[in-house]
Amino acid sequence: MLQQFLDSLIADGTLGGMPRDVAYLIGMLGAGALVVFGFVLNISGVTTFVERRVWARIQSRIGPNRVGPQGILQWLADGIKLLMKEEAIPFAADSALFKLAPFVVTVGFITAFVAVPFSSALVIADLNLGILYITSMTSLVVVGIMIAGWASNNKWSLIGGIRAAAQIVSYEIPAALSIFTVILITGTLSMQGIIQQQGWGPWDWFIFHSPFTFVGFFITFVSLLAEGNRTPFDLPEAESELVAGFVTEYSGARYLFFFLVEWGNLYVISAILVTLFLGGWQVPMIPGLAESPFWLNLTQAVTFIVKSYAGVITMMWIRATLPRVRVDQLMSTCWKYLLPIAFVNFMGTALWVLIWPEGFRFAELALTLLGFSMVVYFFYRVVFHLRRSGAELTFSPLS
Amino acid sequence: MVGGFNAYFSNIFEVASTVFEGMAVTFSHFVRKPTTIQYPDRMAIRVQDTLPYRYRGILEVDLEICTGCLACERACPIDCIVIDAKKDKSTKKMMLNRFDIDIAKCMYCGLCSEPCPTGSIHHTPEFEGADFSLESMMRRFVKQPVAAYKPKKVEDDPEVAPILERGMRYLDEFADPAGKTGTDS
Amino acid sequence: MSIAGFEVEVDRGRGLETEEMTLNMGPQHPSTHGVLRFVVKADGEIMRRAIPDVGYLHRSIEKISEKVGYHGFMPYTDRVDYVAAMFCNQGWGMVTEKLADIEVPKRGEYCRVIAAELNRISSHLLSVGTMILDIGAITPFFHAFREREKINDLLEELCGARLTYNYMRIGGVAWDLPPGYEEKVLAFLSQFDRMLEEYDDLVTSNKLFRARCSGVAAISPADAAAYNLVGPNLRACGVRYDVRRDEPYSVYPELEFDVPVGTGSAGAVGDSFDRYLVRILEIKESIKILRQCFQQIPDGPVVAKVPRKLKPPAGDVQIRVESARGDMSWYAVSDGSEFPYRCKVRTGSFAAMGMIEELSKGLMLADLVTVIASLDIVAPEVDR
Amino acid sequence: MEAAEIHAALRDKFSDKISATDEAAKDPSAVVDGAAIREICAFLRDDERLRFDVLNNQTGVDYKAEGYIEVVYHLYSYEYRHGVVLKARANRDEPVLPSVEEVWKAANWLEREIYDLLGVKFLDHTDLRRLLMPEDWVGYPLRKDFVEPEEYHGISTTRESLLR
Repeated sequence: MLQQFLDSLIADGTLGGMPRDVAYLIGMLGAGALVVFGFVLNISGVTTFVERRVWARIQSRIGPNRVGPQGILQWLADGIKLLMKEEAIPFAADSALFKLAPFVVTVGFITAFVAVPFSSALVIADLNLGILYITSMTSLVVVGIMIAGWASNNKWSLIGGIRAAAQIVSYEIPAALSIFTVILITGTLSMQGIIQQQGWGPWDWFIFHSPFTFVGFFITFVSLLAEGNRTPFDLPEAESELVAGFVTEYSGARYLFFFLVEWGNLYVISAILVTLFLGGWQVPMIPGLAESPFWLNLTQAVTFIVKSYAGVITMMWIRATLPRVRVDQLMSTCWKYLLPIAFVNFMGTALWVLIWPEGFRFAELALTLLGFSMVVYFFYRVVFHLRRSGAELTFSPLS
Repeated sequence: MVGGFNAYFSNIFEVASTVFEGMAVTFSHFVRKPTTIQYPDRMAIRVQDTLPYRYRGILEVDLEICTGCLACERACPIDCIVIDAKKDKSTKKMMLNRFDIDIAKCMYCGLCSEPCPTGSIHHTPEFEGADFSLESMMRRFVKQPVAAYKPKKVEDDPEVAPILERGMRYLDEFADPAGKTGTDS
Repeated sequence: MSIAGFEVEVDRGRGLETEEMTLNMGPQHPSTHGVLRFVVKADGEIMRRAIPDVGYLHRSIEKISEKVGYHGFMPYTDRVDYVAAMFCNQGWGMVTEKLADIEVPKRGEYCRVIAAELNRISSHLLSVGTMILDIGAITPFFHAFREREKINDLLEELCGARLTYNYMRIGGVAWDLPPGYEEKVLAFLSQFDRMLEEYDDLVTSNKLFRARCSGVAAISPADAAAYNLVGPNLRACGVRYDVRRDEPYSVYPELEFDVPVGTGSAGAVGDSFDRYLVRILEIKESIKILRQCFQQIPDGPVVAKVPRKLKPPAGDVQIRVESARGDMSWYAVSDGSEFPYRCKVRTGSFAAMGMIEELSKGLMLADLVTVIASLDIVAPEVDR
Repeated sequence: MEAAEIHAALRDKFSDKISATDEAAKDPSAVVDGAAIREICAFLRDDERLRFDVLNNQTGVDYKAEGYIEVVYHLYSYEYRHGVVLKARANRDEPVLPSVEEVWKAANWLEREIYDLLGVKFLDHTDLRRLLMPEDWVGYPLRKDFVEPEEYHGISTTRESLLR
């Protein structure tokens, strides 16, 4: 698409006598900048705002509500404030590495967006190694965190960096194994290919494909939470233990980059889960929709983003609920629980695919029913808690 | 072996079920009302107007009914009150030359307002005391020397009467009925 | 090698050289609850020792007592333990009453108990809230503080301040209960009961939380006695001792309540989870006591007649108060003048703090914050 | 056990080490020989009738006029729920007492505090450092003749009062 556009610009002489390669380079850099500033940064920013409001509600607070309508511009104000802050570099820090670390982390995060699909057409590059590419690129984040922890020359940071490394190295394995269970079913690594084999209805999603993928979904979810350093696995920057872990010494724009990645990663994790297990951008084929590519893609993109943000909010909600695990519990969770179950899943799915290559309808419907009954029971419990707590008692006439 | 299996799966089940329950509790908070008070600007009434009567805010002195008995100065454990009361030889009246309270030092304990016979020194619900200099934290109540109040059987001065009434009510409601204990030695 | 006054051992083993890492935790660390410093000697994530360094909040309150007189010292006692100031008030009141032979009117005693038990609930809420915050969950902390705010509102109405109450006087309390106070407190308690159930669902039964606390720094009853661990920390070790029941003071003999002890429901007896659970159970006992108090409270004066210049006869006495952080021991010496000759308060946190160095051996780094929080250490109370 | 019985038991064992007992006071106490405090405490802890397993409080009082510093031990027994008060006196100029740290570990910090604020040196204490005051502080603040220094490391310890 971009290539055609640039070709047309060269053809009608708008770019003058610019060589074709230079025009391509400028065009690609421009498009990259547009994607980064117009989309990726905003995703991170909006996510921080949403997180703060979600937490606030769970904690009987209101949250940021002063900048812009309902505080919607709070993230922008915070970002600008951080950009204008002085950047202090500790005297004893390894200056070059210290400066490099935030960019390594950011690169690891932004490049993942290359393969994240938003609709059947809206994807930067539908790599045929898509899911592998994303998992390897997001692993670059840990390299940055390690560098940050080491270069700060602070023992708290160092412990944070080491914890991050140990954590991600361990959790890559169950995550990868669970991702492979889906790949066993689809036979393709391409993100678009995986989505295309699912349907719009929950019974066509891979989460309800077999009991093994059902369990696999939760294993992937937990492992990806751990890889994204989210509660209950936010040990690398456990603020009550390690002050702020690897970001202790950072300030200003570099600090901003770390936070950009932390919240942006939420979206990436969620997008991976939606792609693999929750039907991606699949929408019901309403007559007439298929004829108009614009409306089709828009509906698909909205579906995908809504699903992803539901996942993002779930992760925030988990963070607001659960305490942090200890570092030995982190390891035993991975090696003693997630990994064996992931192996069983892998073998089970292999058998399942061998027996029912086209899927087993009854199991899919039964699992869907199970999923829905879990949701219904959940809301029953929610109503129970609401009823029991009764009306909030306040002594101050102001609230 | 079997016990080990049981422990293994019951562990998983326990984690899953308690996390499920905890998430239900937190989810129920999405529909509850927040308890935040948006101090100071987004409020229907000032906080000061909602505080209970006994609230111990910044001290205030009604010089009109101050008898110059120095009970508050003696009661203050940090000596943040300084009173200069002298008997004027010519008029035979107790003159208040100085009544200073260092609000920066005051710890709002309320020990000064208890022995006051007229409720002249009392706490207000005002609590916003931040300022830029220590000098501005000094409350100098006597601008020019005034005669101390002399208790009468019936207060007839129309200007002083309402202030005294307020002071006595303050004493009644603030201090307990048995509060007038002890003798001033 | 010496760092900040502490000897650091550098262990050079065979082959790969390793050395113990010396970490400075504090004075400004998020989970030290006040200004407090630990010199942590760690081998990776495992702690060898954590040496507490206190004194950052030393305000010489004992020295001040020698300068301000008996009545004037009362507001200073608020600052000994500002989380549970009511008990310090009560301690100073009781020690002076014992020195000067003053009898507190019955209603005054009930007012004291009501205020103190409300304060105990608020202090325990702060303790469990910050403990779960240190462990990493944020929401339960806010929920605990939301309820604590309501108690602060109630206490504000009772005595005009939210933290440094200065409610009690020598010989009783400063003010009677305000009109309509009983209804307000009882309404709060019935709502608070339900909140506690919700808290149990959210925190106490949470497996991740239990796993974080179970078996962490379990203390044997013998150790607890040797280190003079008091209050909920002692009871969590299985020692059924409560000053309110075993050395009764005030009107506690007239009230019925249980003394909860640790049972090791999550692991070992006397571990961090037991200390947490004992606090939760104590909150429930306090609710019980409050309900009884409002049923039994008699009419009458709330304060005895005490001269403004109090001059107790010469002598020395000691009293104990069951504070939120346990047996608070007040020792006062009078020389017959209007100023106390010496006043000493031995607080619950002081003993717990002295034990941390022993407890910390071999724990994980993350467990240190659990231990500090579960022992309910309030730094100003250690330093006074 | 009542205070009189405990004092009698003490007298039986250490007749020459108990210089005075006071049963009439509000808190009955026994003044004991400072040099023997550790043996007395060990006896009180280990004796089957007494079992004082807790050192509830330990503090010092500076009696300047009398010329001694009195260290007061408040003992308590969880088993029998009784208490006793011991007082050991040390010369004010050179106060030295044996440490009871090996009897009750709680004494470690309590004795450090007494050393810090009153300057009583405890023999055989494992870690006798200042507890609350800075390590380079001069003088013992709770002594009656302590004069607060004008400044500490160039920081003035007083502030100009606007009131005077």
